[in-house]
Amino acid sequence: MNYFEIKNVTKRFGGLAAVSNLSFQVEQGEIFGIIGPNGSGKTTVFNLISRFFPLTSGEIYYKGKRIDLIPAHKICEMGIGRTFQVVKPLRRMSVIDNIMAGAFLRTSSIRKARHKAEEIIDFCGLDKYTHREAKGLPIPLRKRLEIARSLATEPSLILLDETCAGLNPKESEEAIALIHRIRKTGITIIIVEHIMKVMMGISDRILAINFGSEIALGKPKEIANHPEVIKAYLGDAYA
Amino acid sequence: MLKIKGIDVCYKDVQVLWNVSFEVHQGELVVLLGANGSGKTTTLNAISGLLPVTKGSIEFQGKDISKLPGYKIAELGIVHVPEGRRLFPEMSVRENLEMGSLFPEAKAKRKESMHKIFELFPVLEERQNQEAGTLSGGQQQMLALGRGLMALPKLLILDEPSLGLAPVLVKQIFEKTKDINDQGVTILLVEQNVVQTLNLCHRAYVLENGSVILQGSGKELLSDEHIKEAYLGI
Amino acid sequence: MKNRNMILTGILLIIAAVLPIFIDAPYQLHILILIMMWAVIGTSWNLLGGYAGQVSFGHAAFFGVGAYTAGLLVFHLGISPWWGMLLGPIVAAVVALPIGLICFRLRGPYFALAMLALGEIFRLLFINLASFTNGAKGILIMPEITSKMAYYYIGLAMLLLTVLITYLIVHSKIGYYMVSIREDQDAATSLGVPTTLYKIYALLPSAFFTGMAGAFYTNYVAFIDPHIVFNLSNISVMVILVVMLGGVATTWGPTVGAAIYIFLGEIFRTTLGPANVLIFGVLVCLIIMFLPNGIVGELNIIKRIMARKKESLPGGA
Amino acid sequence: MSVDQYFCLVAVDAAGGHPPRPAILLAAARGFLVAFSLSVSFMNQFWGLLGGKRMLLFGQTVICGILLGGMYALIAMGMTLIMGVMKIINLAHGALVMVGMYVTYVCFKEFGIDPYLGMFIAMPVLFFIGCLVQNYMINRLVEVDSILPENQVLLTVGIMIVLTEAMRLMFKSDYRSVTTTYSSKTVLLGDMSISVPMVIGFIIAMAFTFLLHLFLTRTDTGKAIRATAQDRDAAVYMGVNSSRITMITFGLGSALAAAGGSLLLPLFYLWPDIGHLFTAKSFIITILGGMGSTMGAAIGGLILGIAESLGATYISMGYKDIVGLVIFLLVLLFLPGGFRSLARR
Amino acid sequence: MKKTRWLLVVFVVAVGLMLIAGGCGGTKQASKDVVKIGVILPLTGSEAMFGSMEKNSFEMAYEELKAAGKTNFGGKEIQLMFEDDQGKQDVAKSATEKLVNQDKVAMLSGGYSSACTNVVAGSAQTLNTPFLVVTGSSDEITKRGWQYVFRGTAAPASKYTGALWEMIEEVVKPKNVALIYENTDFGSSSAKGFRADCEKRGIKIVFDQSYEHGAIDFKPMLANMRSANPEMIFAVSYVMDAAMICKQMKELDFNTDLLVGGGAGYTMPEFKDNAGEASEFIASTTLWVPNVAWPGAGEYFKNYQQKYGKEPDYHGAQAYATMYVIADAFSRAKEFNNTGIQKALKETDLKTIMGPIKFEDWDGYTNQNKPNTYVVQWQKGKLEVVWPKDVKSADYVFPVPNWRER
Repeated sequence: MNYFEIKNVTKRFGGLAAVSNLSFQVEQGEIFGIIGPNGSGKTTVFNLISRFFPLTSGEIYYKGKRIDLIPAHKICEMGIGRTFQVVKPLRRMSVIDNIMAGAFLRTSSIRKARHKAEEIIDFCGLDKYTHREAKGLPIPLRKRLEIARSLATEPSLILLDETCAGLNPKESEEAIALIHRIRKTGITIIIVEHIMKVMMGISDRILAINFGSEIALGKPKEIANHPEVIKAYLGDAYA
Repeated sequence: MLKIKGIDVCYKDVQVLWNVSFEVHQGELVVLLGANGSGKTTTLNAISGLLPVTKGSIEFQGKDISKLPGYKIAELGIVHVPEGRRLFPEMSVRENLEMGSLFPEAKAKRKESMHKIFELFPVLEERQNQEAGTLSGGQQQMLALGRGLMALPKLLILDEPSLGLAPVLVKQIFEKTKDINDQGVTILLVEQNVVQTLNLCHRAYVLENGSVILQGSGKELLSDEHIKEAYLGI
Repeated sequence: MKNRNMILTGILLIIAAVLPIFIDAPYQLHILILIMMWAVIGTSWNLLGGYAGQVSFGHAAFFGVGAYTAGLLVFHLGISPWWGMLLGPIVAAVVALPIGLICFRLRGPYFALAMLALGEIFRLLFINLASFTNGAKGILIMPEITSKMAYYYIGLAMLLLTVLITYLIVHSKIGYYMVSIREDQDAATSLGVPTTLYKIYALLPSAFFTGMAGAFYTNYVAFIDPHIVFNLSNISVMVILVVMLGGVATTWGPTVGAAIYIFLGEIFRTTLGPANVLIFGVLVCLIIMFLPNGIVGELNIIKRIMARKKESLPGGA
Repeated sequence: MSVDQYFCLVAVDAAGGHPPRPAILLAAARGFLVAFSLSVSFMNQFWGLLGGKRMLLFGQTVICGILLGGMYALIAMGMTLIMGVMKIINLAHGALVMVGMYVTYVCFKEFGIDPYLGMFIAMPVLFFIGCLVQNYMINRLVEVDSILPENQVLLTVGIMIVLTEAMRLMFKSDYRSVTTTYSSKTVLLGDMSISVPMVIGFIIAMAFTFLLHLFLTRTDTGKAIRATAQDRDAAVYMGVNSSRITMITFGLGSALAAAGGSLLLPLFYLWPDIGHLFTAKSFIITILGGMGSTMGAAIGGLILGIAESLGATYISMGYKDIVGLVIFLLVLLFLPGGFRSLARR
Repeated sequence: MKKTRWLLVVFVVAVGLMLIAGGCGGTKQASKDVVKIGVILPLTGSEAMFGSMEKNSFEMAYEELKAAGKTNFGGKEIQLMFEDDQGKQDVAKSATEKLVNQDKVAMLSGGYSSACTNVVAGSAQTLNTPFLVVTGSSDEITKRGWQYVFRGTAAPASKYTGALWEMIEEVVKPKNVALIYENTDFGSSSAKGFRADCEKRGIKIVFDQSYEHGAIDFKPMLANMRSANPEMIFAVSYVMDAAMICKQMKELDFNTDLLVGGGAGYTMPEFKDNAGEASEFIASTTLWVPNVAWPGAGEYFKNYQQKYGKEPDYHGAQAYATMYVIADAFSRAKEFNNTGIQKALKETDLKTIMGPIKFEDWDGYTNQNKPNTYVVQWQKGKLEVVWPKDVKSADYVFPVPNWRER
């Protein structure tokens, strides 16, 4: 039994196939990267897993259970957390309230939720901003807040969407360090990233997609040297 | 022609650009490179007046345009073909093109320009009465380009014209872009299709985290290790 | 800080509790009673609209159902309308459930419009089902209690109960979930919030207390008819106005809003003659344009303006 | 002339009146005609001799519905424009209709100008008022950061109160009406009566629909309005001054509202609170037809008119408004793009 | 927190203002030689048209009385205090509370819509303040045994038809009738009364529907009614609905022997203006017409028209007569307190422009004047009394000619 598996998944918007016949498996505890140029369908894959859109066809399995027919909020309850590429902070709530909103998935007690949120704030290094309203935070902190909020739902699999986009190298490094820390807690990670450098450093395996279908799957090194990938990224001349 | 001097730009309540400066000269094809979220689109939106500039100035043909509203800037001849094409989906191809030529000068030459554009993109002529939303991706991109050209731009700003297009189409679009530039239209291009665009362009700038970190001619940058590293992490 | 907060609330409560003993002025008490009734409607609307972000233009439906439950108990069964205070809210909540299940499929303005239509449908139904509701003739009851003070304390108790329950809901898991739905429904879903369920959690108490206010209205005003208790502009829209004037998503905002609405309305009515509603309308426009989150919601802005004024005084004060 | 023949005329006239997307419209008209004549023959056979009377009732009902629907459509046209471009719920729309009617009324009473001409005075006046409201009130709110975006709606409520009460101060609450020589002229077709001002109103309403359609499809400003409705930012990229466009749109919407009011004036009456009635109808029509579509408004208006008429005849006059509201709810829930989205498929 | 402190300030200021407002009311009351009478009318809102007509009439009557020295009793001047109820019940209640508790009025009058009158009457009874109803005509108001509530100039809605039934029995003699009414308190009360009367006499109601006030198109309902073939139509409508119904009946060429309006809309000048020719031969029950036999009626009509440039209808006459009833009661009252005035009102026996007013208990009503009702008919643009015979100003036209023959 695979820990997480996508089987022949297709998603069409109108006539356009955003994802076509995509399949892959993720092992427990690994960091699985998905790369591809803009508009290649990475975010759509996440939206399909977390059931923001229904599939056109195909199946998704998590811990052996089929999950592509389960409503979105149940997916999270089963232990799949996610972040958004365009961050969606709860703008008029403070950082800790944002995280507590996540923590309430596993508890109904304010005290426990707050305790949990404080732990996660420490874990993610947001302690200076605990009571700041989310709407005033700069991008890097928003991204981190979003991870923190998702962690608060105690996922066993987390989907990270472009966590390092728009961050400077130092901030990127911090984000990567955070991802490593998350992994150490035993959470499986699927990460979508546009910046190859980031992916190379952290992923165990990488899936490269373009036009919604797989062009390569393998170890980071293999992917970086895969002619199709280079072509997709840098253009024909490099291939 | 276009001089950007140390601009800071905020998007909603977040600062995205820090002290960005660059120039585009008459007749050039200049490329702005950068990873997702590095601030390329924000830069373009600041130029075309959709986002306010909090510091610095933007000069176009010697005139400061950083305080002008969006429609005035378009009137001056800066035409922005936005990311994701942003056509008017429920209007016909012809109407979309007409929307490109709202200013008196452009309007006077509307028929002529449309004729030219149909020559450049014959497929648009075939489908001139079709609703834009029903076109394929490549056709839509051509229409977006055409719509931009209808305004008789002095400076054409293209934001990721290759987005979501199959390689054959990407190539076609770049060829057309080159053609347009050869006809004397200055072009500022944002792309992530690094190699093709660098081969195409005269000069290029690389943005990272809201600041310009590299600049040079296309050839220079092509051989720059940083580019490859930034994009492939090799 | 928190202690002082409690103390101040306590002082307010004590003032409110002993007020009728010291001022024996039935008219003033009447105004306060109306304020409390509107504060209850406002507070319950605020739970759904302000906290959960589901702006309802149809709260008159719940108000009317509550009012009519009390009225019909007398009309058909001859039971004291005070039982309506108990049953009315329950019926309103029961009615709200299917409404929620249907309308929460819609978002934003579409939800608002659907609720608006439902409110109107209720009004028309209550007029046309004359054999059951006595139609447009309305229901006139004989008030059992005539003392203002009794109504005052019942109203106060109702208001405190509403504010307390709302406060408890808002400061619990449900409240957090409601606000996250308001701020970003997609983000909330990604955190495992069953959004429709929690919208209904907001709707039910909201309808419940609105219904209670309706039943109170029946008892207090002693006459109801469908045109009045299901009125779109005088109930459904006014309650939004009350909340927005006072402060969206604040504990006491609706109460302040109700005080402004009733109190200023009454002052205008008795002093301004035929222009009174016009002036009120102008005031509404001004408040919405310059204090978009209401008076309690924009205290900071008001303070800043005041502070600036002080600074600009030559030589200081 | 038989019922069928007459209906043909009406349908063809309607089709001739506004030929946008001619194929769809012709198809719709043809469909309607087929359905109508089928039902006619069906009913004739079914009820036999008695059927004549029922048919008469049915015909009268449908005609009333169509004529009234046409005028509803014109009023709703303004709202659908405003909603389409600015995405706001304008609860002051009926009040604007009411103000327009007062302008026409004053023209008639003070200067003896026929309401159909007075309309052309009311329209620019309302255009101006609409521009002012948009520019100095509603536009301001766009920049404001409020918890609930619905505060725009509340602002329109405030505007509605102000307009209504201002008119009340000026004209009192008295019911006023304009009686012209043609006010109660009718044409009788067999036993069916067709009110002349209603037909004139219907024709003018359809003419306005057609003109508006021409304006939106043939002129640059019109295209800019449609473009702004479809993608506001992209329109700015094209050099559209979006705040000017929204202002024009609001003005135009108000002017159309005034036109609708003027058309109703010879057959209806006027007092300051009349606005509520029109606001409610316009909403229903806008949602029925799909936001921002002139064609949609025309179709929606006809559907609402016919539905109300049929409801009044076959259920009860008291329930006729419920019929409209229930259709509205159903469309809202199950056909989010309105009936227009059916035509587009 | 800070917010709460602000709240405290707001609250204290509000209460303070209210107390000040209360205090002001108190000082006004200080002058001892004035007796106040509170009048609650809709002066804004959709009923304001009638509210202001009644207010004008009140003031007119007051001035006449004053000129005749009939407003000062035993050194005390009576004074009117008008309050706006905006046509809303809760506001009507506020106005009542204010007048009674704040301004300490000796008695109340007014009440236009049935709904608001219901509320004012209930409050007046609980506040032990005499309330003389002007217009509100819901049956319930005087059926509750409320000793402080008097209704003189207005009839219970179901009794508007007294004269009409006489006429129906003697002249019309229909076998089947149609009934339409607006879905308001007044409309449905009238309809209920009419239905009961029909049943008593074995008249079949072949069409019975209510409608929402403010419709543009009545034709579907009318066409439907036509297929029921009624001999007579009884219609209870607001002003403009009445005009719309008649106009559209004419347009439909829908002929019956007689259309009788149930008061309200069909007698008003606006009805004639809007319905135009379609108003001809339309009959209506009413409580008053200018050319009724009661002395003063014609003068009132003329004076009002002169003073306010507008024709009054029976609403104005009700208010005018009510003012006379009030002055009369004060002239007889021993004490100007609630019981004194109540007693004086109860003993009223006055001839007004609305006819004789006496407050009697009958048929389950309390303090209800037995109404004088009339049947009127528009003839050549004038409203003529056609029934009862002894006060008629013109002969009735029945059956009325078909539309095309008029």
